[in-house]
Amino acid sequence: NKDTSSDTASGSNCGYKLAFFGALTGSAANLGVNIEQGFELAVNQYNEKKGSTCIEVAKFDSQGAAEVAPGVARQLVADKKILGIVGPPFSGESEAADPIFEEAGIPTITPSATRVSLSSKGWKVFHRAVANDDSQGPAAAAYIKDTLKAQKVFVADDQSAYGAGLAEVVKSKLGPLVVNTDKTEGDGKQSDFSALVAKVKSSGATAFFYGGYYTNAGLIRKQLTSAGWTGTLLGGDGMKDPGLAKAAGNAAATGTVVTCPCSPPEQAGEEFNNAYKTKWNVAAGTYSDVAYDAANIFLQGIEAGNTDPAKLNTYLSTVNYKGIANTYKWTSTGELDPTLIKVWAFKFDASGEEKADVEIKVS
Amino acid sequence: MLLELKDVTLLYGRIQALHGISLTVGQGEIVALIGANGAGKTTTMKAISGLRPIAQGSIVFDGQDITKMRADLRVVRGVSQSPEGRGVFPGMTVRENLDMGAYTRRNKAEIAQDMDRVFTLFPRLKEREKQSSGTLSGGEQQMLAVGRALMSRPKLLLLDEPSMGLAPMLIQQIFDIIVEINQQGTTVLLVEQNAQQALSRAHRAYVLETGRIVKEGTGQDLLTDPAVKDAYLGVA
Amino acid sequence: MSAIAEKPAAGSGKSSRQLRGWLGRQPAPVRWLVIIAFVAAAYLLPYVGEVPLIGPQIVTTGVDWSTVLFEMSYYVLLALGLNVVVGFAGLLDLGYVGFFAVGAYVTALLTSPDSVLHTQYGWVVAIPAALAVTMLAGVLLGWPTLRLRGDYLAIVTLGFAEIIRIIATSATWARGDRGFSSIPHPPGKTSDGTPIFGVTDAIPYFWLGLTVVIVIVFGVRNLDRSRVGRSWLAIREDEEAAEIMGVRTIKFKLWAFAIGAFIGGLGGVMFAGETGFINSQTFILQFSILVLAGVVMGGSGNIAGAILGGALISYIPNRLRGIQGPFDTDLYEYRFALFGAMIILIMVLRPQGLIPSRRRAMELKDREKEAAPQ
Amino acid sequence: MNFSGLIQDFGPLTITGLEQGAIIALFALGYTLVYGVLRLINFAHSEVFLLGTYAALISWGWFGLDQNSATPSVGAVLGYLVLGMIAAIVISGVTALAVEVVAYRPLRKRNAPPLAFLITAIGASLVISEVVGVVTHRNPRGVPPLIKPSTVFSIGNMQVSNLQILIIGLALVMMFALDRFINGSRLGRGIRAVAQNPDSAALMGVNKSRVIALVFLLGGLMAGIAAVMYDLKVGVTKYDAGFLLGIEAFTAAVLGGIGNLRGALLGGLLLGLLQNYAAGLFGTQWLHLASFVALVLILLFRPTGLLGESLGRARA
Amino acid sequence: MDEAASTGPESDAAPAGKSAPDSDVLLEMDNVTLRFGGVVALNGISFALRKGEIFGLIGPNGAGKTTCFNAMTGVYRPTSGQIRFQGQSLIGKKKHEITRGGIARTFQNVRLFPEMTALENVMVGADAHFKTSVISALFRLPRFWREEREGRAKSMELLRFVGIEHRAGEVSRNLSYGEQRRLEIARALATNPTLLCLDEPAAGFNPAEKEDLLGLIRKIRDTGVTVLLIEHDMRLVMGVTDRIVVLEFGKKIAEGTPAEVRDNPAVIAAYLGVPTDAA
Ligand SMILES: Nc1ncnc2c1ncn2[C@@H]1O[C@H](COP(=O)(O)OP(=O)(O)OP(=O)(O)O)[C@@H](O)[C@H]1O
Ligand SMILES: Nc1ncnc2c1ncn2[C@@H]1O[C@H](COP(=O)(O)OP(=O)(O)OP(=O)(O)O)[C@@H](O)[C@H]1O
Ligand SMILES: CC(C)C[C@H](N)C(=O)O
Ligand SMILES: [Mg+2]
Ligand SMILES: [Mg+2]
Repeated sequence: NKDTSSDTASGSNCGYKLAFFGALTGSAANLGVNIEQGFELAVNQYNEKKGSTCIEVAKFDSQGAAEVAPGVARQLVADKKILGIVGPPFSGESEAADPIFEEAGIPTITPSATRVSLSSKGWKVFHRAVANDDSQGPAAAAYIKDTLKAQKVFVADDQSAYGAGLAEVVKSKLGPLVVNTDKTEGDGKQSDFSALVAKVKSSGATAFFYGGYYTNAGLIRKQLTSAGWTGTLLGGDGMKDPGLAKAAGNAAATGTVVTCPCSPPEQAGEEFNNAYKTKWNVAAGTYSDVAYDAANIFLQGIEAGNTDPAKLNTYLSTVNYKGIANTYKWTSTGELDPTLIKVWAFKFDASGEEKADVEIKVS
Repeated sequence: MLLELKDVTLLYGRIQALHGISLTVGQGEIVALIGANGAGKTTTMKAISGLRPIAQGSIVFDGQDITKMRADLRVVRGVSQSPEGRGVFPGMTVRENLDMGAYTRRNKAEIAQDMDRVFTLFPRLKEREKQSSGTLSGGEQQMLAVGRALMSRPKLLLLDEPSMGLAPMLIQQIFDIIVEINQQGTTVLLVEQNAQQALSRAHRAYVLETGRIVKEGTGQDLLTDPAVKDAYLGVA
Repeated sequence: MSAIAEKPAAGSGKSSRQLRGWLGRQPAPVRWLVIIAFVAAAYLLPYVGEVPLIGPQIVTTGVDWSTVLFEMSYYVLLALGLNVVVGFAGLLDLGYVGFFAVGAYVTALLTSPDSVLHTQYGWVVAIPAALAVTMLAGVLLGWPTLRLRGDYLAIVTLGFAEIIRIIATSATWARGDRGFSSIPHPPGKTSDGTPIFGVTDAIPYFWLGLTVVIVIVFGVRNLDRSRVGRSWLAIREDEEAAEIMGVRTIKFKLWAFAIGAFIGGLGGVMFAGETGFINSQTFILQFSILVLAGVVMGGSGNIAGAILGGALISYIPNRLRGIQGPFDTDLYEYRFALFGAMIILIMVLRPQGLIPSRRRAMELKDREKEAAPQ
Repeated sequence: MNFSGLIQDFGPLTITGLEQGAIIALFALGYTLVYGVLRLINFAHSEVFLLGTYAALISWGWFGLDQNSATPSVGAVLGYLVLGMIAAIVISGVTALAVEVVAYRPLRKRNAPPLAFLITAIGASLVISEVVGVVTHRNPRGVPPLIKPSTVFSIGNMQVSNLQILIIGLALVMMFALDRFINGSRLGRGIRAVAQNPDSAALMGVNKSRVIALVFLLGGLMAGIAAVMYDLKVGVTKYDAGFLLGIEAFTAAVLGGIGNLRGALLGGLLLGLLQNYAAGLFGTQWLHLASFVALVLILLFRPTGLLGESLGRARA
Repeated sequence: MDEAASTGPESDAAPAGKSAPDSDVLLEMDNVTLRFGGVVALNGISFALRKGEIFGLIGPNGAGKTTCFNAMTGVYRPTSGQIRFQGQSLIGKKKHEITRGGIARTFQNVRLFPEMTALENVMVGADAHFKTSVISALFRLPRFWREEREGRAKSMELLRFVGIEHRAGEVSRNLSYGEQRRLEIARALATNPTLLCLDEPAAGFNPAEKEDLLGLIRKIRDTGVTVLLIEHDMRLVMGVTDRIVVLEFGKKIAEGTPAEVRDNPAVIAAYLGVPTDAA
């Protein structure tokens, strides 16, 4: 409740908070947790440098659910010390929560919500630190055509805003290569995919693109394998999580390809990866590096004296920041500058981890 | 004494239905229990068969205290009841219902023999052997309930208004049957509205009023007791 | 739990019964005064945090208190509606969330720019249409199921709700997970020109919700204490006997469905107007079951019970949010586990619910003593 | 609608439908048994099943098997299967009994109204699945690839695998055995008697508590077997696996006529087939819609399910 | 008692019941047959009730008496034949329509609304001819108040009439069996019936109570209600009815005044047995 302009703790521009808003629990929580940990690591490092808890971390668990998000978002905006938000990670919850952040004027940087339409709502606080699905879809299609050289492709999705959108783009790019399509229920609503499996098998496809998240994808991969289907499963960033191999079993998961508008973790550098590992006891995950960058952008802005949300938001529009994952520069709608977009393909190996495969050039 | 109730009280929620009932039934007797609607006759039966727990008092059967015993165990000891409202198993056939009566017995030959006996007593049931009992008429169900109680070869047979809903001809029959069973060695405790018939067949009888025993005596005594006559036998 | 202590539906069952007894004995003016005082207190709930000592205990920590209050208001509404169907008419409905969804979806279809209809009406304009459609949905559900008895009805209602959910997820016009955004809020501006119903402040929504709840309570109570309520009760006890006594069972069952649907739909309309965004994820089956649990826990067949039950099922999980649990977790993670345990406990201790209807309380006391030794 | 797709995939969809239906049917028995006797929708039955799926996994885990293991030799597989079955049956049975003792018995003692049972059932279900959810962080757990799938025979493009034969066969055997038990044995008759008139049953010397416990136990055993089959078929289990399949199993039970054992089998198989055909015809996302639409339609014309209700009439 | 009304011109049982084209026929069973699978519960039954009489329906167990009631009140639909009430066919009508049309009944196994008070039970019956529905109840329109008041007054009066007004506030499941049977009668009367059907109302009553019941049935008839009575107690049947039909195995075997029926050898053989001591 205290006023924003009070310089309390040690040093100047201290005594503020940065928030993470996103899923810490729920069915795709891994993705949210990766992001939160990258974010928190950045703030911690900043505080260590300052020698005090200068900027506090505030975490808000939306469960990745659109109906939960508004209440949590209001709780967030009630805290006047919060200057910026990393999140929301998912597209659906963004729809529900971003209007509240917009009205409160708190800048957001989402490290992962890739739905195209998010940038067209006229939200001034919206910033996306990765490419949207318009780049990821064509990249996946290009991979199927050029690298995999598949002739028969089966496409399905989980009907989520993210998965369906992605699958749509892939389908249209692949055109006649698509032999059949299907849709499944979302994560946590279906576990027996035998009908889908039967269709994939009898379609004769050698590649199967699934627009959806890692939990379903792991189950599907496993059931495909045990029904004797030996083609390649592909998907987008929602499937880029070791959780896929955990569900499927490493053997079945091996060879599964996922695209991501992000860079291989190695590119983020030893320093980050080691620091992350030390702090959280796990390897950095999908978008951990982007979240780390997002936090650092905010921190740099605060350091520069932008100590209220409005100023910080203006600051973001001028930023040209080179981070560990990418360089960041935003257009007026909050999209990443088109020249900075990159998409990589990753492949699950026999140890159940996704390893960078190739960078996909989308023309 | 085969059965002895001492100071039995029983509550239905806030309603006290029995206020300290004491009664005895000797080996080989027919004892009748009569009383107006709501006097507590059925309740007394339920207390004896164990369908309702009693609040106070004790029940001793065949030398054993059964006050706290579960209903199904009392059956094993030899107490069998034909309940008011018949309580047939509606989804089972007539034969299956009779089989249930012999649930605690193992000797197949004896069971078959008893089944035949029931069918001789109630030829109607034989006709309906395979009909599911829920679709029997009221009177047919009554026959089934009595027949089923006989199937357990009880030491003590509790009959709650066995004549209810029966046609006049059958009423005669059922009382004859009761006497016959009794002569074959089964002790009977009989609740009846048809006091005339009941008292004339019973060795002894109790009169119940609002949960209390107000009179007892031999069947004949009560039959001629003017007060009883007045209250329960109607105009002579 | 103590948050509810301020509401009319107050406190533990025992004291509530004493309270009711005491209230019953007061002259009408006193009774009204007490009721008005309670209502006034309810309107002040958003500020309960200011009350020293107990206030901060009540207010939720991890989520905005006013939003929680608003959520409670529509849960209460749902509980009231379901209570008509289940508590009054004895029709076990496991898919009540379906009506909530229909109300919200019709609102969205009529108002959201994402809708295929492109009508983009205002929120208020959408209300009558939404309610008409939900009532129709209630009758449509009721009609074919009239012949079904108890538990068959339960599974069919569950099926209907699933059908609605699947359509919402998979039919293109329903937009599935993409949902409908920019659903307009209720209209109205303050003197300085800012909208009353904004996005950051949920208090006006709560007041609106509370007002609707009060109106519905009066309506439902009027129905309960009338020929309609008697007919429902008779149907619940012995449907065939009721019909033979001249009760038009079909008509009254349909009314029960329609009224239940109406109230559920109203909840949906309010929900859509507040969040401004709905998608297919909201209307899951567990939601129906939760509301049913609320009704029964509160005391099925009793309005005060439904209010308490509805409030509890939304308050408790929210209250757990932001509380430190074991192993560095948020207690919110355990909310359903705790909740389940609580349900068992409440039902075992008070099988007739927290505030049983007087009738049920009596019944239970009688039945309890009758139970034979097991 | 995609008729040609359905026709093309008819064979494969039929066999997966039967396979799925067999599991649903076994699962449904628990609902039917308990409902038949207590008129209670035992919501917690889904968690009885859930714990069964985990029990088998954990027992295999003792031998170092996890989702990344290689398929063991044939002899070992048999051993593991039996072990998994025993583990699942024991845990499911014990869970079913525990639910009855903790959640229902106290209510029965107090003669509580039927809705109260339904709600505690829901409570019990929530507690179990959520505790599993918290413990497993809601992550799925993979099943070791015990059975290497191979096609035993095929009819047209319908390839029938060894696993499918195992699942369907086992389900039929279990159903048959249970049916014999309920309709042919003295204890079975006791169960039916309690179902129809508990007071009268007591007057016949039937121990009601024991019968009720038995019924829960039997349902638990069947769920345990269903759980192992589910593990093998789906390859993974998760804290909400019971809930998802439970709704279907319950639907199947009602479809066939709840309380009717053969109805459960019929309902389960029918549901499995319908769902798979619907997936072929309309798409997998409409799969569940098919089961509920079928349910509504069937109940409209047969208000007590296909074979009519009640354990009592299971014979007729 | 007005015996006069009962002695009609015909009392012969032999020809089919078409013999009553009188204008005062209230209910007519015309060649009604009802089968349950193989069981023929009613086999071409014909008889007619006249306004204002007390009509007995007797016969051995399983003869089809209750089934007759069920056919009249719409619980079962006859396999063939006609049932006319005040000239109108009842076949296919809804149960509540039949009740509103003027036929009320009690049940052989008491079927009250167990958790409702005695008064409420009767009010449900009284509601049958009221019109208050959701709208008027919701807004408490004048009709609501008027009907509520009327219904309550009338129901109390009926409770008094059957002699259990002191139990008005008691939940009906707590009433004793006899009280419950009375309450059933009051509830049926509340529907304003022209015809009241009683299914073994005296079952489980002792002779003294039966005597009371006899008076009650007469009192009901005296208010202008026609009564159809199923009963196995011959003293009651013979004492109160004007005419009697006897069924056996779903067929009518006799019809006539009590005296005629009592002496009919077929009835004695099938039903009465040796003349009862009660007679
Ligand atoms: N389930 C019950 N709940 C509450 N009260 C009951 C219940 N059953 C019986 N009573 C009451 O207990 C008293 C005794 O009832 P009971 O059934 O034993 O009488 P009865 O002598 O068998 O009468 P009847 O001749 O009518 O069968 C009555 O006042 C009755 O109202
Ligand atoms: N739903 C049914 N299905 C098959 N048979 C039935 C059904 N209902 C009745 N019955 C048979 O029809 C016959 C007539 O039954 P009903 O109940 O009318 O007899 P009742 O004359 O009232 O006898 P009671 O004096 O014993 O009450 C009986 O034999 C009975 O078994
Ligand atoms: C974390 C990501 C997989 C989220 C996804 N790109 C979305 O927009 O929902
Ligand atoms: Mg009695
Ligand atoms: Mg009868």
